Amino acid sequence: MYTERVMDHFKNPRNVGEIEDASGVGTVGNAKCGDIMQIFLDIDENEIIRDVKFKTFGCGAAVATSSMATEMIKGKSVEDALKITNAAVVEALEGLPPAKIHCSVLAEEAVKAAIEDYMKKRDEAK
Amino acid sequence: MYTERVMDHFKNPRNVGEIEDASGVGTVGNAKCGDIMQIFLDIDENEIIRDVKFKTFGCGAAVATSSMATEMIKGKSVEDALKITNAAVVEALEGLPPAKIHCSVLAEEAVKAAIEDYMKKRDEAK
Amino acid sequence: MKVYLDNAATTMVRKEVVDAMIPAFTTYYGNPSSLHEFAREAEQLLDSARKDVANVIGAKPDEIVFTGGGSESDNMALRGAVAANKKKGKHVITSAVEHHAVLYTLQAMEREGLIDLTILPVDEYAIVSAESVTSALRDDTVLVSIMFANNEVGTINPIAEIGKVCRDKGVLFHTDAVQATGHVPIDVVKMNIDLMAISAHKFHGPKGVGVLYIRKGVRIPSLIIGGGQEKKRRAGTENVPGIVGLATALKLTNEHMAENAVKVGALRDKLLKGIADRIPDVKLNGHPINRLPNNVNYSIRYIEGESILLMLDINGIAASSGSACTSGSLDPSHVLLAMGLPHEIAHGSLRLTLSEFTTEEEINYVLDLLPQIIQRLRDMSPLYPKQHNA
Amino acid sequence: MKVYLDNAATTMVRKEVVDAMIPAFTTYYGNPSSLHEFAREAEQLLDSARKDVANVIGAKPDEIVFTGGGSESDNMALRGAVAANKKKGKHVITSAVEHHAVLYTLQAMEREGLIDLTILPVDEYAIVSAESVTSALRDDTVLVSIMFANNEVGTINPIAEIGKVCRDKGVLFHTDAVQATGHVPIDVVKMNIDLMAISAHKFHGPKGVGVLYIRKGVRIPSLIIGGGQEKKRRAGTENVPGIVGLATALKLTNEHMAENAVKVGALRDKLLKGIADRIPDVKLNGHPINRLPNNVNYSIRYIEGESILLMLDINGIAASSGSACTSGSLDPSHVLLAMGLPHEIAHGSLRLTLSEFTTEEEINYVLDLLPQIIQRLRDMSPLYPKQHNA
Ligand SMILES: Cc1ncc(COP(=O)(O)O)c(C=O)c1O
Ligand SMILES: Cc1ncc(COP(=O)(O)O)c(C=O)c1O
Repeated sequence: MYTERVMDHFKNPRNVGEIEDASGVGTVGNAKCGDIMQIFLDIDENEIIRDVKFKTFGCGAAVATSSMATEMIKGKSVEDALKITNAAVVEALEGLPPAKIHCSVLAEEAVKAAIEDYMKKRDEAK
Repeated sequence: MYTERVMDHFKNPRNVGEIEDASGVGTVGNAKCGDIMQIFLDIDENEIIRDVKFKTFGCGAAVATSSMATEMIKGKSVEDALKITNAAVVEALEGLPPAKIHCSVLAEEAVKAAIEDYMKKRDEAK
Repeated sequence: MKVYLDNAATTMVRKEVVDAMIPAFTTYYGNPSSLHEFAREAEQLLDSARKDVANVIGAKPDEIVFTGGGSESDNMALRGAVAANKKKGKHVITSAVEHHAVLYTLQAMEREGLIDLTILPVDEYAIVSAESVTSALRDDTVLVSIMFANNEVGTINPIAEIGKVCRDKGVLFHTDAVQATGHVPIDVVKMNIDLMAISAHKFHGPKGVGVLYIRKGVRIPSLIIGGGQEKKRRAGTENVPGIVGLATALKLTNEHMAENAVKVGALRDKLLKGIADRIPDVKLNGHPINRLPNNVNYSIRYIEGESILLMLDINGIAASSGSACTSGSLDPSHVLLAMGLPHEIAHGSLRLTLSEFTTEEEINYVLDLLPQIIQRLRDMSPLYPKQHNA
Repeated sequence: MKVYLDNAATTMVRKEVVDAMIPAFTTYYGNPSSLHEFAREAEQLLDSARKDVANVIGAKPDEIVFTGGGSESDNMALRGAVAANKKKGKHVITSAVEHHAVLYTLQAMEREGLIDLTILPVDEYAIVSAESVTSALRDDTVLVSIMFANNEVGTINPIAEIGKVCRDKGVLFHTDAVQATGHVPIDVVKMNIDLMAISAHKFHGPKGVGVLYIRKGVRIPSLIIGGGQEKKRRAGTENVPGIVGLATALKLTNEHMAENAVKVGALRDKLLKGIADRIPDVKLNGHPINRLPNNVNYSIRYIEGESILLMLDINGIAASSGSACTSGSLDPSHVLLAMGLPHEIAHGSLRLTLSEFTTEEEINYVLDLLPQIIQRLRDMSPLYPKQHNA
């Protein structure tokens, strides 16, 4: 049911882990629904995402979309990262089963939540 | 579905045919229902059934019950022949499928109709 | 000699079909709904079977629902279409010569108060005309169910015309194509068919597996509820080997349809003509031309069907009289009666149905034997006129 | 290495069963309703299969109706029992942990206005107590449907007690014995069962064929209407090869039931204990003793079921999480929720179901691999507590 791309990201997820003292952390989903995604960002002074890590509780698609999303934003500017869409994640994975599209939405939301967290911290620090 | 006995009487029916100037003829059933039995009796002056023949339009059980019924009454007195029951015919055939019991009833009725015909003629002749 | 001429009742499963099924029993045995390699293998078998079936009838794979046989497909189509259209009305049109899977189901639904039923008469050949459907249509008609080809007399209905009449009126059209599939060309799109029943064992596939074609956009509730199989249209673990067998058999039958129609048709015609030539007082039942290529059905006067079957059986020949499901019952065929045959003639029908495995030798054997058998039974019959008897 | 531990979803068809079916495909292929030697041969196969099945469950051959699978049997029992008792009432009792073939069917019937439904809760082991049935019974109760053994957690219900309660009250009792048949002893008479569903593919028989046991004297209308097969209880040409396969498989499973329970039970216990020993934060689901001998079901905290299955699959191990039919769905198992598990724990369940073909080597392989897999996924999980993580 999953594409090879999805299985590759599930088997060898990129950027698993946490970042201590992250510039921004986003957590979306809840255990009741069976998916929780957490994204950690390390953002430099030029607003470039220097590093990104994730942790995910969820199905194969949840892991793969998290992994793919982190790859897509690593090295990007915050501005560009904000433009990430769930459709782009699905496309990069060469498709997802219909019942699993919500995972890609979650990945998009996790990225945005982490960036928002970063912005909030940044603005508070000002 | 039929016993060997039934199949034997179907394959080699005893007493098929007609008797010209029969002492009594009985016809029962109708084509609409799919069975017609005709029994011809040759009865001597001592009221013994000297010969009996039958013709049947119908299923395997109809043929077999007619054949068996003629065998059972051949050589018997009219009085004894009147005692024939459908159950006795079924027993002699070692059983019939439930849906075919009505054929044995028809055979009993055909014998009785032929004997009645004989009696009527006999009484008229008196 | 053993001669099997009861192919309208059921067929031998062909070797290629058995060979195709065995791996699904013993190797690719996973439950397609599970999540592992065994399941994926089974799912791939399902997917490819679905495509094959869709191809043969001009449908899309999504429109194919696998079921437990022709009767289930008919029941599901009828109950489903009526339930789905409750708001629109409850008038249903069918014909007097349908298989009992359609006729008895609709009559039961009528008794349950679910529908108003119009049963169309047929002509002397068992044909249901598009005109008779048109004139029976009402504003509250929700479903028309007319069989593609008749199982007893082999008559083929003008399905494309009936389909058009229904589509124009916006009424769902179901056709029981159990006897037609694999034997005559079917295109569900061109013929405007909404629902169609298929059964594998009528074309050298396995028993107990069928198809309900459901046109995209037509939504009907399930007959069997439970797991989400068949896109929630038919619950129950998919009969993967059976489905593989169905698809394999249908593909093979379809590939050779034209050549078989010629080959089987020629033998059938030999049998048709041979009987007419050799046996007096017989009457061909069903349409002489619009007829399944493998069907022979004669009424043989003065004698009764079961006796003929028994005599044939004693000589190794398997045949039918009326439909298989009602043999053992005392009623003469409802199909022959609807065609206007008197009861006593309807009682004496003989159906011989060929397959691509039937040989000329077999037909010759039947043509040699049948006249003697008929004569023997006629000599025993009180209905047989004396002048013949002499 | 390939390890199949999804035997509750479906099983491999055993060689003896395939061998028994093949002649019915290719040699004894007649339609049992026809009237000739091919038909009689097929009918004899049916008769003897019917006797074999009846013997195993303590029934009479007449009480065995062959169907197109477990789901059909359940649907037929439920719809039939309710329709037959319309005059008496429309209250039906079932449990929260039934298979969807029962639960969804009854819920659909409730929506259709056909029944009032009471869904009994279960205890932490998924057991339905006879007392809870007793207190739910009403004067207008017409049917109780409680499964024999649960497909997810393997818990076996006190069926004989529930049967007695129902019989004493004169209420029909249906049990879905799809998971139990062939694995635990069943006696429909002693257990006061009126209706019982069986499915062949759960005991190394073929998919797409099942049984509905209908106790003599219990009359229910058909779900599939048409020909007079199965003494007019289930229309459709009988799936003779499938029925032969079902009976052969059931006979074999039954003959070796005791020895397999010991053999499979020992491997199962090794797996149960091995997981508990090697993996922290796991919870056994289902009853520790009243449990199918082949079922292992653990909740594995902090991680989600599908991920576990995918990792196992990558390593050649076929397993399940929740029931097969709902994998792909987003809801956690309704069974685990009914047993009181919180959602996030219900999401992380792993079902491993053995068969008599499972080997100790395979169990060792799973026990070696599983801890690593779980640890890997836990390391990825935001729910996994830090102290473990270090
Ligand atoms: C308890 C239970 N009931 C019913 C069924 C349905 O059986 P089938 O898939 O043969 O229709 C299953 C299995 O799928 C089951 O485990
Ligand atoms: C025209 C027709 N419809 C329906 C059926 C029922 O199919 P099945 O026996 O596969 O249920 C048959 C054959 O039995 C048939 O000939």
